[in-house]
Amino acid sequence: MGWFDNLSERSVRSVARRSARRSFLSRFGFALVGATTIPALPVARAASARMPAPDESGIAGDPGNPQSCDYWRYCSLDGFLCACCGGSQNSCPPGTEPSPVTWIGTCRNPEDGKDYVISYNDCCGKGGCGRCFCNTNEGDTPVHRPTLDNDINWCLGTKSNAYHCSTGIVIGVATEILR
Amino acid sequence: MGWFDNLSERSVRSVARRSARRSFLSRFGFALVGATTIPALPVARAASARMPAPDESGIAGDPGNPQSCDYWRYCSLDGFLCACCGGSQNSCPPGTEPSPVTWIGTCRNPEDGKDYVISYNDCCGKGGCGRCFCNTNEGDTPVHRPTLDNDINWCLGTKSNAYHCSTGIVIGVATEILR
Amino acid sequence: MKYRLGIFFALLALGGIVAAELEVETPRTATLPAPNAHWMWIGDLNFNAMEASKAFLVDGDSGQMLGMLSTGYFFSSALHDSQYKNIYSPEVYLSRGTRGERTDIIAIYDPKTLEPTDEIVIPAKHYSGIPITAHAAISTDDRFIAVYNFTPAQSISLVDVQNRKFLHEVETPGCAEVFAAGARAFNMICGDGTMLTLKLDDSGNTEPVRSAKFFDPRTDIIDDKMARYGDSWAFFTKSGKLQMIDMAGGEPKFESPWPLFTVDEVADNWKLGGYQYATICEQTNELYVLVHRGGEYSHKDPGSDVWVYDLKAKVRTRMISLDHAATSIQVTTDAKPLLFTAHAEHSGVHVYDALSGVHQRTISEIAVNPLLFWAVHP
Amino acid sequence: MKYRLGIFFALLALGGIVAAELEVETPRTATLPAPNAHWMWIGDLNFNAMEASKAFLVDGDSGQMLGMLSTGYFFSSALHDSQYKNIYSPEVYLSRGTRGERTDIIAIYDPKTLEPTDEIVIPAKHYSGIPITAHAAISTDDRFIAVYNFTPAQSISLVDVQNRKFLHEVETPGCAEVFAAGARAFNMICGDGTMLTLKLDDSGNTEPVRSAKFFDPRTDIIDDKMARYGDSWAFFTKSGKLQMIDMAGGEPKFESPWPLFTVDEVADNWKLGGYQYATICEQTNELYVLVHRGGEYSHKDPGSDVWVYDLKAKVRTRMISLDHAATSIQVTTDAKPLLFTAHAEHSGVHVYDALSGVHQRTISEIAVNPLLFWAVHP
Repeated sequence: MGWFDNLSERSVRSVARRSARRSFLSRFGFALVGATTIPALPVARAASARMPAPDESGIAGDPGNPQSCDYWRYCSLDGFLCACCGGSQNSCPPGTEPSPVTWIGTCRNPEDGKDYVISYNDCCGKGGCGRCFCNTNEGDTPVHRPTLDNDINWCLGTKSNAYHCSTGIVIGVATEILR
Repeated sequence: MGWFDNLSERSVRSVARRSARRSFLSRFGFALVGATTIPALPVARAASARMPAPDESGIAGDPGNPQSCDYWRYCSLDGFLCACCGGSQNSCPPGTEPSPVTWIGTCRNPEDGKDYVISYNDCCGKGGCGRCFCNTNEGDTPVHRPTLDNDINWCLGTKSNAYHCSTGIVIGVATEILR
Repeated sequence: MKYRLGIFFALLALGGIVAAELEVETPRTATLPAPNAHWMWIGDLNFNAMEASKAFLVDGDSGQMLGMLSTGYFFSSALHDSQYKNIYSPEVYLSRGTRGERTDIIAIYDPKTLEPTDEIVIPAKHYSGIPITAHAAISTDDRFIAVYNFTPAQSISLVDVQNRKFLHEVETPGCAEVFAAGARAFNMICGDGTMLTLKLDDSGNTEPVRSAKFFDPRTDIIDDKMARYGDSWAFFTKSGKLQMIDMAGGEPKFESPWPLFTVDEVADNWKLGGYQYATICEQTNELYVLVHRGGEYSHKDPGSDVWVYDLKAKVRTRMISLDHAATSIQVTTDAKPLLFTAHAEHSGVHVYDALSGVHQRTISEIAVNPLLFWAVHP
Repeated sequence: MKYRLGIFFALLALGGIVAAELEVETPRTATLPAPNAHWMWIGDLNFNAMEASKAFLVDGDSGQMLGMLSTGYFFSSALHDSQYKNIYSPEVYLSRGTRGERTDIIAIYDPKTLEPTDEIVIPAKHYSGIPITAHAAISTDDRFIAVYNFTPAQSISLVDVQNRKFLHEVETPGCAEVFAAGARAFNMICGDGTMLTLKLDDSGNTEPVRSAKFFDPRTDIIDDKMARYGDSWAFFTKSGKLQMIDMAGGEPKFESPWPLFTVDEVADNWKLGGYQYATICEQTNELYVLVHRGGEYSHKDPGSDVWVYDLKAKVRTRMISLDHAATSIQVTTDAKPLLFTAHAEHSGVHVYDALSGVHQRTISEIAVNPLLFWAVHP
């Protein structure tokens, strides 16, 4: 699920931000596959076990505030942030069901500099949460290219079609920017 | 149907306005029955036949703008004004059904100085109109005195229970202020 | 490849921390921790879109939203049993949203998962209107639920909670709202100034009994806002008197009313007002009321202040000037209570330390039209 | 009595007019006058409360709201037949609002009374998402409606309008959206850069035909926003080229794309953007597009300007600087067209003289999230 941009200034800011990043990417190319072989260290796992504060991801190497639209995983999101609704960046709020099919985006983790494939699983079965609306749209495509389209209500294959909020789930390191 | 006050200043203004009026009423009493025998003149009827402008009632002797919460008939209203929704002060918007049971209020027509009994028929069968929310509450009573309670959804006895907007319909001259 | 490793080690150097790759995740659904007394529910009327009523659960200490229920058309509030094992939510649905066949249910939710676990269909007559606390009640022994109906004929739908079924309807002409306290009984306020008592046997059968007249609806009417105080309920008259009613034995015992406002305050136009203007903390025996200065029919106006009364001594002990005007207030049930406030026209709720009156935090974007609170009694 | 007459005559003297008593009224329901080309529909997504989708009808000349439809869950837009005799509204309902059994229908409304007159149940697969014009289409001869399904399997539900029944589903893997024009046919855009044509016989049977590839989805993808132009449709590429497609014969005929932006304008980051950024007035052969300056993924950003192109000469003729930033625009179909604009995050619509570009009026409080317009073709 995704929706519209509530920050007119965002577009102005993003011109600068994305231009910088594009040139970086075009220099180095998009493939970062080799890096996937470096294992996650125990410290990362230990950190994720405790209850994270609202303004942190609770995962080592995963910087930022999951209740903020600026959190790196949300680069192609369009909807209410589940982290503001009783869930987290990777879990649905109580009583809602994650959609088994999703749209995906490719977002850069500013801490390790890697591009990750993010699955924006919608959480389904209640009305709209109404909090932390976020609309970023990097890589968002039209309805006829659905896999990367954040305008679709992805509450599909769930008990209920009703959209509540969106998560951003790490499903791998990007081997290329998806289009 | 009725709802809450969107003007905090209203209460301040109404202290003054109502105090003045109360002393007037207590001097002369509430009964204005005698006046009912004076017949409506043809000029009034002719005027009501043409299409009224949005800012006028279209009825002679009925001053004010039915799209404004200040219109005299709306003294005990609480809801969306049907006059802003495709209806008028006394008709429901297309596709909605007037409730056969209503709450009533007693409002003074500033032109003839008479107190009229106003029936606030809700219009039913569509979702909320969302325009011209108005909340005046003169004479509004608790849920256990329903006849004068504008908090109740009066879409009762209609095909659908859904509230769309409220009208203010003249049903007679008041013989006393209703409580 | 050279470039890529270069970036990687550059980042390692730059960040000074481990740049381990993030683990692959799978989506899951959160459940709630054990409830505590600083959790609060608030209903969203969403007046523009009443098909989409909601209830939000928030934590007053962390300021976080914990979860939400979708509660159908023009919802008032939900009930829960004394152990907070089940949430019972009277909900109305139309088969085509705003038209078609109407179905009234009591939806049952698990308070830990917020999943709907069951529903009980009841007569399609439930009160519909601006949310009131007394639109339904659960008996103190968790055995029965009574739902107030208005068609405009007035009646009660009785539900057997244990067997999860609708039992029967009791006609209650002239009487409205419904309260539970004490014995297995429900009380209602009648427009003529009396109270109606419905004592239930094990099958939910009842012979309603009328009380003597305890208020005059023409001179100083009892309002439809009230606050529970153990086996009693505090009611309020239009002029600002507190009428405590003890319902421990089923039938009401009317205590002597006493004024919340001095003569000077009345002259100065101080009034009770809002959609939920009274709340009682049983641990501290304190009544909190939302007050404002306004005219005769300003009873829905937002309040600027909360005045606090010692219910034992019947005196005002504190006056809290609110940072944000409010139409609804609620205190939590513990010894260090929080005071929640909301303004029905503004999204978000505010949390105050109830004892000091100091504003603690604002929980923003909670409900389009936050209207009625109900406390969690864990 | 003396006092009363005194007041009465005092008022007569004071007002200088006849103080006849108002007549007793009875409530009634308004119907609409004959439609005109300056009427406009706008859908309300109400993102916070999508169970409560609505469609508002407004009069661009008077600035009045004329009426409303309630249109279920996450509605896109309604269709009407060529004579504006019936409104066909694809709607989705869940038996418990946001849960329970899903039922998809085409609701049929009388455009004069706005009453629901009938409904056709269709497979519960209709596209759900941010409103798009091409979620459904009615054939030019008013005989069939095609509804785009996404489950995520892609298909079309075909409805026989004349007999008011669902016929059958056609699988359309890889193809989305649906357009009607010309012959009794529907076209869809496929993600691989081709178009799919469904020509229907009298029973609604069809053998879908794929076109050659007409765009490259990786280099300059065709967008899902478009504008009808008689038997043709104007489509737009991400880089800002106009791709006109003639569908008069059923299968698409692809005209040569031409750029809407100069090289300098592209360098200056001018882009198409919004939820409904293109609209064509057939009487004046003018294309209106909503533009803004923004980054690569600013395609949903509001537009500050509307640029007008002569479709015959393929040149820009006018540039309108909007008084209010907009995410959707629509021109009326007549020779003196009005330009309607809306911003999906702000209630209300704005009306401009399309030829002069001068702001005429604002119609406030129309929709919580006004998102898609559809013009009345009377």
